[in-house]
Amino acid sequence: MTTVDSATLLKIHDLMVKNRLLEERLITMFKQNQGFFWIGGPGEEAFNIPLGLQVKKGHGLDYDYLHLHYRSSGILMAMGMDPMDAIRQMKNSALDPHSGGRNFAGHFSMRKWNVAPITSPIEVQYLVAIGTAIAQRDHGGTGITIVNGGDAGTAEGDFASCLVWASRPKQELPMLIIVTNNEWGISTSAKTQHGEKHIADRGNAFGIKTQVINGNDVNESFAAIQEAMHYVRTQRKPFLLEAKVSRLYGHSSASGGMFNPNEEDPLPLLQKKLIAANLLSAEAIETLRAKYEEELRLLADQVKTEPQPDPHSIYDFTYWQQQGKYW
Amino acid sequence: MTTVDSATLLKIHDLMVKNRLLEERLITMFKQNQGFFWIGGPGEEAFNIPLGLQVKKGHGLDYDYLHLHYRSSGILMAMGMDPMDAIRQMKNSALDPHSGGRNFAGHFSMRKWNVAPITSPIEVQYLVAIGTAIAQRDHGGTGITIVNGGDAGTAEGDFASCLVWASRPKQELPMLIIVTNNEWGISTSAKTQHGEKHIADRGNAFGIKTQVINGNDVNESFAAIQEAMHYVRTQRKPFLLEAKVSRLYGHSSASGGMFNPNEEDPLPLLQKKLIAANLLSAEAIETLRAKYEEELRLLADQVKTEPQPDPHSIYDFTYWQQQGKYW
Amino acid sequence: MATIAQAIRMALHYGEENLQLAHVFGEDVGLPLGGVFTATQGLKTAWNSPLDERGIIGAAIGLAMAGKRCVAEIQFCDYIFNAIDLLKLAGNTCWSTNGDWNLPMTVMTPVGSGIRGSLYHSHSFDAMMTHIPGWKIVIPSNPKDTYGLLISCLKELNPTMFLMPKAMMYLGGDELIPGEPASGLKALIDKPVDKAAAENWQPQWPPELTDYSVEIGKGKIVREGTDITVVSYGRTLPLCAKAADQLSQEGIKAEVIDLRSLWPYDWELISKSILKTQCVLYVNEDTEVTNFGEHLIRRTVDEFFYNLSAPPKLLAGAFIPGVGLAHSLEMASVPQLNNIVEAIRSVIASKV
Amino acid sequence: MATIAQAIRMALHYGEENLQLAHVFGEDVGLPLGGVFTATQGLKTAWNSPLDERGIIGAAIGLAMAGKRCVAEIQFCDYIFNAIDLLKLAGNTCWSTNGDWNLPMTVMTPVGSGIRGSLYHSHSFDAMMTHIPGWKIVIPSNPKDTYGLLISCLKELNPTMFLMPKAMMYLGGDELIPGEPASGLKALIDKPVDKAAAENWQPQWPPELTDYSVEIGKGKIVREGTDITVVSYGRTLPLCAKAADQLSQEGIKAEVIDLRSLWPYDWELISKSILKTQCVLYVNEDTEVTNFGEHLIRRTVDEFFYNLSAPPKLLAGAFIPGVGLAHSLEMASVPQLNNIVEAIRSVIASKV
Ligand SMILES: Cc1ncc(C[n+]2csc(CCOP(=O)(O)OP(=O)(O)O)c2C)c(N)n1
Ligand SMILES: Cc1ncc(C[n+]2csc(CCOP(=O)(O)OP(=O)(O)O)c2C)c(N)n1
Ligand SMILES: [Mg+2]
Ligand SMILES: [Mg+2]
Repeated sequence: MTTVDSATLLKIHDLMVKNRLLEERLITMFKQNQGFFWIGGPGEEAFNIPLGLQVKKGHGLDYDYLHLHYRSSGILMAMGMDPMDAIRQMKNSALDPHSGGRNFAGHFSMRKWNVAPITSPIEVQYLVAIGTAIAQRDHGGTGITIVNGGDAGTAEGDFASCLVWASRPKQELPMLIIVTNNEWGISTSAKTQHGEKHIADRGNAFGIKTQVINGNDVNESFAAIQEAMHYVRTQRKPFLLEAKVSRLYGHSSASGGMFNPNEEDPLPLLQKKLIAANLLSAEAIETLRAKYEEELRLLADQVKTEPQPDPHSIYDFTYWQQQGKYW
Repeated sequence: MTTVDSATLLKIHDLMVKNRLLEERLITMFKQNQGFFWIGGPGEEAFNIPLGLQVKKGHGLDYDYLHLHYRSSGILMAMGMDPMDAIRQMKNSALDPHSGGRNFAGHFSMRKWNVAPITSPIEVQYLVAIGTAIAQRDHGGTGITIVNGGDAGTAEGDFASCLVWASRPKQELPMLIIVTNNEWGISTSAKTQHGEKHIADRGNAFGIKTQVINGNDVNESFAAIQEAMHYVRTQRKPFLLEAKVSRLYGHSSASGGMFNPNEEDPLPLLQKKLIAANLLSAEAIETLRAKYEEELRLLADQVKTEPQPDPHSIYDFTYWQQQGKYW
Repeated sequence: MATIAQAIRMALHYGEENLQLAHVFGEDVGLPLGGVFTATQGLKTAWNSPLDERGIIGAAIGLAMAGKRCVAEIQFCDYIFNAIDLLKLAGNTCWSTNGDWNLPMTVMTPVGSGIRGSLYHSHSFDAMMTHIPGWKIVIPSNPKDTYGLLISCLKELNPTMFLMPKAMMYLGGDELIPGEPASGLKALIDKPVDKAAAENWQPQWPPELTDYSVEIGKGKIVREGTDITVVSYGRTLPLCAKAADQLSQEGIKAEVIDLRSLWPYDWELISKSILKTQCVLYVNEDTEVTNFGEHLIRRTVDEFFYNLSAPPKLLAGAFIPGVGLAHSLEMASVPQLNNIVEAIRSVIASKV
Repeated sequence: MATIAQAIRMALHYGEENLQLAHVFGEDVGLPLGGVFTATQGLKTAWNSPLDERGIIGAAIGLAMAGKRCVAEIQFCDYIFNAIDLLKLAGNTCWSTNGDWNLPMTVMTPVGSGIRGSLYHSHSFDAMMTHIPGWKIVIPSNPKDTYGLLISCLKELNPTMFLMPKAMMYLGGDELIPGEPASGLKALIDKPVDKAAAENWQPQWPPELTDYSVEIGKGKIVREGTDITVVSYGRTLPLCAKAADQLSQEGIKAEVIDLRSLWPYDWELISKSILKTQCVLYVNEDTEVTNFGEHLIRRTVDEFFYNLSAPPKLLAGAFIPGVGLAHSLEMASVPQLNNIVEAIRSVIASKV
């Protein structure tokens, strides 16, 4: 297993802190009635940040396409998404570039970076991903399709469809298929629903390479993603990667948005290692945290002053570039 | 492996001949414009007859529930279905007890024997089967749920859903899950679509017992079904059985309903063995064939005289026991 | 006074004890949550299914075939659209077998806007569902009807669709449900929020619950009037009643009908009212193209064209792909009180 | 004269050569069959997908995202109902991203009765589809329009639904498609039935095909008349034309409009005609409750209530769970020529 160099580790840590504070800011906004609903990915940073850093970012077939779950802010943050825009979506500001105040928090869309719109319906992204992967199979190069989603969602037939389409003989798709397994679907424990030992085992029958990793470990995540991506980029075949992750603030604001001390938190885990390795001090961590907290608070204040969507805009973009009532 | 005793072998042979001739009669009826569409199971008799003979036939939870594919006439024939009724459905006679002239040939429904209506949409039976299996899990006893379908149809997510629901920890379902693999979906070769070595391998990840058999071999089929059924009846857990079968007359009348000499025919295979074992003579086989041919021809003639459905009946049974226009 | 969520729970409890209800299931329907709206809390037959709507509907059909009465929940109707084929299958099973099989089963699912649910927690399902033959479809707008309609669904021998207006789940009604204690219901049947108290909690079901039923297919006049007929259901129904109250102060007497059953529906009640008022406004919040209200308008002009003194009207949701999250967007996308008041005024103004 | 199946093939071939059409796919769409109606025979980009409608629609959305223009086929619309959520998703993608993404993709699927298709090869899809915002929906009734509408779909930047009336697939039209050879088309582009000849067969596409398009949203008057407006599409359209011809012998002058596009639809054309004839009959074969024709009736009474001299009518399929297989059942379940003639007569008789 490759080990991650110190500079990268520090960068990952920096982004993890920033991402965590963004999610906490969004939760605070919910609690302050600055948004109607929160859902997001605190607890998945040790996997999502290393993933985002390794995405081949850009527009078009030479770059990676992303079909993401609603807990994926860390991936986009690592790719360089402006946290202000996540806050805008939380506040349903008219300036929210992801949805113009139309969609829930965490439902990002960034066509410029091949980020397909994140949808509320569970698992459909595994079907849509087939299409970009077919295009990339035909196109060649090193761009791949990346799709992720939760453990409970794999019960939908769509997950199986993805495995079927990805592994057709001589038509294999260059697709990194990810399951972020937090062992919950809202209030339902995975233990009561999954006969599989590992969800990733479902790839075996299809001859799809698989791996199960501890997604709370930055080193393990980074290395596994690197290897899996290398395989998909060069072999142009699918890889099914299951990452065990935490769900630190419960399912969503609907379940309270409270910190859950029973879940393992990947952030202090990493921080202990960084301190032990003398890469960072407790004070430096506190300073970093304070810096981002302040930055994000200011952004949230600024967003408060932004306009809400114009009620007359409800018809806009039912069709491409269409504005106003169209019938 | 258990070997099948001579009496049973002869019984199976008798039913295989009868079933084959029924299907050939239905095809003839199509060609004579005595029906609009034919679809059925010639080529699957060496598997379907042994299956039908081992069904625990009856009504209610103590008996087996059947959720079948449209090639399953052999199963029902072995259970004792009147071939006349299959002919009635082919002719869309008003007296067709399966659908009253409403549904295609091969789309049987026999509530008295727990035979769920056979549907045209592929693979939904694997979902409906979950429900009867849950009821039987709760009920206990030895009744089980049997579901079958084709190879191509396993690409629908519904097949995966069946595996997921059947294998929930401590909630396993007493379900015999069958795939009859004829290596075709209409005109599409399985080779171009299946990354799996065996479809049955998909059960492994779920801890479901599996087996792949030559469904053209009566002995192998009978024994495998017996063992699988015994496991499901007594262990109250799912079993996934894949049977390689033939599609002797193409997909349906839409593809011409012509005999395909490239497919292995299980009937002469068995007959050769029976003759070699001195259990049957070529003449006796010919006599049997002629007898059933004549019987079925007469039935078909009789059905010709039956009334067609009354056009005023179109609203009947939209609801239970409702007759006539209801709104 | 019980809320709609509590009324559902009590009806299901009554069903478990008296109507052979054997399975209440769906995503998060069982312990610990008891449903995202607590509508299945404390029920002894409630269990959590895999996250798989197609499996849920399929299982419900199979349970019905096995003679096991069930209520299957789709967590939000927004997530039922991958199973329309299965709803059609349930609806055609009796017919396609020429009466061999019937499917006594109930699907329940929350519908409509009103909770800032954005695209996927605001959908309506009345238009698509009424286009599917073979079902009976109900939608209550108060707790007492909720109880009575759900009891009727549990007694019904055909597939029933029970739509729950999600914006009103926690609203109480004006009338006690037969057998409901006059006070203290919450303490008896709501799971405590306190974790420790919730641990071994058991509901104390009111012992006097009855099989009080609201007949499927029967609407109800909730405001009597002579100037205009207003037909609605679900979330928009109380808004129509409010609009009628408001307009009565201007001397406009609107008759408001709560349809309650969408299929079959109470055409007799509507007919009588239209013949009296000579004009009609249909109100619902589904998107307005190929909308169930348009069916009702078609039937209205089919039968009462020459009795109308104004064109029959539909007020429904804007024909756009979703309800936007922002307050401003939701308000502009689906009928609100002021839109209803305006629509009534405008129909009356157009009367000749 | 080309059939509808041939017109589809030629339009798709033109698209492959000139409009960046990169994938034509679905169940049995590629070799050896070229589609259950031969509509994709000989196309260089046609391929067979897994038997998975949800995968097919999902893949089409993804291909559109990747900038690859595709036509995805659902073998029969009867099998599209497990993917309604995905059609809704395609229809809301541009809107939900506030204009970030558009999805230039086409889904094509055969619809309607007329081939003794029983329950699952007789479905219509106009009612449900027109209830889904964000799509453009077309349905031709002759080969020339087929070609022109399909070319328009291939040029369109939004999701398009191309409905093919299956009963008419092999019927020829009255007009040549621009670029179509005056004769001998079959020999050029139909795969030979003979097995040996079919083996290495290559189509010889007419070289002069053009981008002849029929604008989406534009209907066509196929019979001019002053007594009644009859609006239809798909299988029932030629029956309406025939009914008009038949009735003209009785002196009844029916104006028949082929809607061609269901969304957006040509309201201007309908309006003008209704203002002229003062009455209207809408004809389609989908089941009649929450039917698209009811939308058109709603709009008619909304705008022309006082211009009508008879109630606007809908003639559609009976509200039953399927079309039964027997001839007697199919005839009684969906509109036939005699029903249309009767309906026209009855509207005219009711004119005041
Ligand atoms: C198709 C669909 N069904 C139901 C829901 C409601 N729902 C939202 S999140 C969720 C649980 C998802 O669990 P999992 O897939 O494990 O993802 P996680 O939230 O744990 O990351 C459910 C049932 C939905 N969004 N989409
Ligand atoms: C949901 C659905 N999609 C498409 C079809 C059309 N269709 C009928 S049979 C068939 C092929 C089925 O192949 P397989 O599952 O292998 O069964 P086989 O006919 O070979 O026994 C197809 C695509 C259908 N009936 N249902
Ligand atoms: Mg999870
Ligand atoms: Mg097959």
